[in-house]
Amino acid sequence: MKKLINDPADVVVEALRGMAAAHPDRLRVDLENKVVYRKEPIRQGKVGLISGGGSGHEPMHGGLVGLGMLDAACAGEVFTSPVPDQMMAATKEVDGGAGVLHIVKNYTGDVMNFEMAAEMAAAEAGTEVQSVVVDDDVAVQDSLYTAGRRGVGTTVLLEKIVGAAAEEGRSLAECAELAAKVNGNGRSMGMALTSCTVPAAGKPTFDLAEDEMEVGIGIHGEPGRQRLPLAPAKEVAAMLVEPILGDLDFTGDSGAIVMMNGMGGTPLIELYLMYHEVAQVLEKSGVAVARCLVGNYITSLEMAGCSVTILKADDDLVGLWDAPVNTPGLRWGV
Amino acid sequence: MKKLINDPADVVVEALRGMAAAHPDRLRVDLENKVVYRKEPIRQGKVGLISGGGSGHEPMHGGLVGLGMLDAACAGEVFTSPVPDQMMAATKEVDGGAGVLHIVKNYTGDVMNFEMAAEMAAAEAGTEVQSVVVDDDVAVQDSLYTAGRRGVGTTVLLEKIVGAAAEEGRSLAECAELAAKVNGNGRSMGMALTSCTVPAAGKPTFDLAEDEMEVGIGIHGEPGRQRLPLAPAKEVAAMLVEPILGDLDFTGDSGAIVMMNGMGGTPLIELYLMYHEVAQVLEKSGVAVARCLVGNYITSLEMAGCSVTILKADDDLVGLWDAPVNTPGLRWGV
Amino acid sequence: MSVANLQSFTAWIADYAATVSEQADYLTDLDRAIGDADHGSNMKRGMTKAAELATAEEFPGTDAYLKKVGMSLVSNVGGASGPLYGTFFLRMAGAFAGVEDAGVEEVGAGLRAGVEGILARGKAELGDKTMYDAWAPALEAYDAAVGSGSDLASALAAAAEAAAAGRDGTEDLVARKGRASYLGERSRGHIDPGATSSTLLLESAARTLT
Amino acid sequence: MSVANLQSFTAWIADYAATVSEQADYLTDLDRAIGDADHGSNMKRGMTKAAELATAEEFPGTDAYLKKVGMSLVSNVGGASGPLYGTFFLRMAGAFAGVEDAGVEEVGAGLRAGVEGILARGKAELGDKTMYDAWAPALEAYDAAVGSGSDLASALAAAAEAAAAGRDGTEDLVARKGRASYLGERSRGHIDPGATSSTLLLESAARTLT
Ligand SMILES: Nc1ncnc2c1ncn2[C@@H]1O[C@H](COP(=O)(O)OP(=O)(O)O)[C@@H](O)[C@H]1O
Ligand SMILES: Nc1ncnc2c1ncn2[C@@H]1O[C@H](COP(=O)(O)OP(=O)(O)O)[C@@H](O)[C@H]1O
Ligand SMILES: [Mg+2]
Ligand SMILES: [Mg+2]
Ligand SMILES: [Mg+2]
Ligand SMILES: [Mg+2]
Repeated sequence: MKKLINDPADVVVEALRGMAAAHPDRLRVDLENKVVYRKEPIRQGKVGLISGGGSGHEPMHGGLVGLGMLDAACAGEVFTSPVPDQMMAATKEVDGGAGVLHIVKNYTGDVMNFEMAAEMAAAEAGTEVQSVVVDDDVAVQDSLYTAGRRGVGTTVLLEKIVGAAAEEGRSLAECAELAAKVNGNGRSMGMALTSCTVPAAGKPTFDLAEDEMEVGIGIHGEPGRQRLPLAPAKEVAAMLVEPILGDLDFTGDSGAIVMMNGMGGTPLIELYLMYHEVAQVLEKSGVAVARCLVGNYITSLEMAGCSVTILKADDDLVGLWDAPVNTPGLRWGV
Repeated sequence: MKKLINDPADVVVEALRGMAAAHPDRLRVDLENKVVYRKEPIRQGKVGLISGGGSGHEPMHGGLVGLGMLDAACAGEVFTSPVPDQMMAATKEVDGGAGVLHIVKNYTGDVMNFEMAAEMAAAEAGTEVQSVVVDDDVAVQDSLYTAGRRGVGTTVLLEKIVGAAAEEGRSLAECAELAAKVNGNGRSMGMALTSCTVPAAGKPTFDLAEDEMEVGIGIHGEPGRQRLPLAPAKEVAAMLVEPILGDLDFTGDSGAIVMMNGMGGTPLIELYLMYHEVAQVLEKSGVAVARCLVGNYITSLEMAGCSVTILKADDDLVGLWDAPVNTPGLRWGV
Repeated sequence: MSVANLQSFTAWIADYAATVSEQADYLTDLDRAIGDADHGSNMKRGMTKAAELATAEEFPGTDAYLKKVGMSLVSNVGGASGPLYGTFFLRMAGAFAGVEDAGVEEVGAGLRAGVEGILARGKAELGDKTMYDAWAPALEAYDAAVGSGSDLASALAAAAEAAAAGRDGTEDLVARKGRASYLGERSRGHIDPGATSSTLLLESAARTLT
Repeated sequence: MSVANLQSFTAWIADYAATVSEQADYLTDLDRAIGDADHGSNMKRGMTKAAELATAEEFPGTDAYLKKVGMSLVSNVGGASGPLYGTFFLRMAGAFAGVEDAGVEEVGAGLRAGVEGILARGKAELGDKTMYDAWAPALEAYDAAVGSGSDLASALAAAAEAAAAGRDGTEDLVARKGRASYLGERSRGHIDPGATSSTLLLESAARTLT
């Protein structure tokens, strides 16, 4: 295992120390509870926005805390949901009287831990909590009888958009409704060229031959739906975009917000090349791109690979997208 | 070779197409000459700032074009200096009557190609060109009899700072002088956990065993000064920072601007962890950090590893650092 | 007639903590195949903390002790197994209110309450390829043993044996809950990690709750 | 007496283009050891373009042709080898102004002018472990051959042989110029890629400029 770390057991806390050291102007890190907060306490009357999940997906979520986005992010162990105590602490801290929205990715562990936290926060502190569960991964067959789809790339776009809505003073109910709408309008699909290695496990989660790729992966180094022969970027783009377009009609007046995301070990030159291919597929399908992001936003440690997220937008969503944001991972307008 | 590409011969142009598609609001890409420009023509009277070099270091340089930073970036083949024709075209295009500064990294190829371009631009178009050659890599012994030190991380900081100076209307002579000062005050050192693979070459530039690392690498996948057993992050940080501190006294009233840079395949969680270690070494040495950057800014394709750049700052440099910048790779204040 | 008291329960937790620590790599390997390669380290981290409780604190009774074990798991594990095992012990604790020496009936009621907690949290059904596929046959075998007059030790042994069979049966199943469900058909051919750690928990109980 | 005319020079460029294309992987491997693994693809890309000139355009004379070859290399190669080989041909072109049939003296003057261009651009000295370490002994051998009355063919053969010896001699050197210099002592034990491609250029000349 080749990593820039000390003891595998200390990775999360030491990285949080690094975040605290790197962004003293914008962030405050509770190392005990492993929660990243905005430096300034929450503005009274503003809905508090919390997310969290296993670590290893940086900049999500800690790097997405700041003006116009999250108020707090709870960091679990690598690829392991944080525990209710962390979410409780964060929920109480960012309750500015207008309630708190939990942004939860649809994994059994995340859902159950956030559920317990919401129950506990309501009982203990009387904080009004609502939740949105993001489940946008078209690689997973959805069904009433299963755990449903995973929450992946749409989470980033949702945190930006709902973050802007909370900033402009929308109520908890409005924020929750908006979050549900973004989730309903967003779809993602990912693939991997290489596996990643969980520090505590010490060896790759799966093995891929030199001429293979995994298509339909999530963000936890889990194997995907299909192992296929390595294909050119053009074909990979089609494999990722077509199932998304098949799942939802993205044509519309306001266009789509598109994220070309790297899994952590993919260089930017490849992401731009892939974005070119993705943009071509979208053009052929009549989907106009209103806004886009190209970079590493929701990652799986050092995995090489990429994912595409497409969000059907309307003027409200595009307007909220363009609103100022100031986080380590995403910044504009300020 | 596992890459998200089509034909290795088309990587650079296809990635440039992706940049054009991703940033139509801010960039304009001349695909023929492989030059990335700001969307708006240069403001008359503003010094034009050009850089360029081999591709594979993204976001540098194309991703650093925009308000408050470069006016144009010439993209060579992967790890191969661009040719004088590209630099000539860019130089003529961004000549707003106040002359053009070439920001050149100290590699024989880059230096010679920029030299030829400057000679040609002066002869053909009468454009006044000055150059700064960045040579900040303390891994390389400097000497009158050698090619000297490589230009690495300080280039990014220099492009930001001199970009701000050009934006505020400083003259070509002032910009060139400032650039020389930044170069004189900046030092870098890098290491690799893995090699990278040049697309056209198809196999890794060097082989590293599971328990080895290369210390003192550059940014072209070239082997470093020393092959050492893999070490914990704390020791790696000391190996990188100490030679830098040994080369220049960074203590001072205004503190230092520090960049904790990933080589392309290193996940952010490790970069933050490393930054924590680097910050500790600096604190022990009495070097105050005025500003810092943590992320992938000057990369070597998919290489895993990192580099540290430290720039001794003064109030002018910190002020220019804080000035607004709006590029795909670096953005604040706008 | 064998009975279990507070001592037995602390011995159970200590034994299980040692077991999952020993088997951590194996559990993680199972999770690597159809999950995210952390079940072993999750269980080891959580149970190590839980086992420390018995030496760090005095407990008035089994219920208070098991409640603390459950809370400790909830607070230290995360992932799916944290809330599931945490809820198991919290609900089990509830069944022991006022019980000092637990016989075969009381332990059976405790286990059943715990498993109901797992179901309430996880909403798994039989055949979903989760830990419930070990627990369901285990409870059935336990009840059958009680019905035919077994004492606590042999009822637990029967439950553990049935759990092991249920665990082995997960190999042929396609997962419908938890992380393995994302793999669809590809989840077949692998034993479920949670069914494995649950079987270990019952085997531990058979060794200690007597 | 053998002489070289425009035809000979286009044949030279065509032959060299074929040679570096064939040897591209070898040249890149040499560059992988002490550089950045691109010398082969650089030379192949540049020479392929340069070789296309002869079929695409008519040239009034050798000087115009070599000038275009040099400009093409400058415009298509980049890196260190682009300006170096580009300048070599540009300067060589200058020495052929008005010359139609180049004999051993004229070719010698052309090569010398080209190498002076390499020195002016790259500022290498003998022993720096660069292409100059092939060119310096080659020019010396060429002059010696001319002095002892050799014709063009044998003078070029002597130069190529000396270049090969110079190239082999770079193996023991520590690089002081170019990318290999960053390796310091670790650059020893490897043959310089540019010295290798320069030797190939002279071997090509010996085959074609006659
Ligand atoms: N809904 C559920 N109901 C019961 N057990 C479940 C459920 N989802 C997952 N599990 C169990 O949890 C185990 C995985 O635990 P663990 O790896 O620690 O958590 P995570 O999946 O969050 O990484 C699975 O093997 C399965 O037995
Ligand atoms: N200053 C110099 N003078 C002469 N030749 C040089 C000089 N620097 C480098 N070279 C030659 O260039 C060769 C490398 O060319 P190439 O790999 O194409 O360019 P780059 O080093 O830019 O990748 C070296 O092997 C060496 O022979
Ligand atoms: Mg997990
Ligand atoms: Mg090169
Ligand atoms: Mg798991
Ligand atoms: Mg080279």
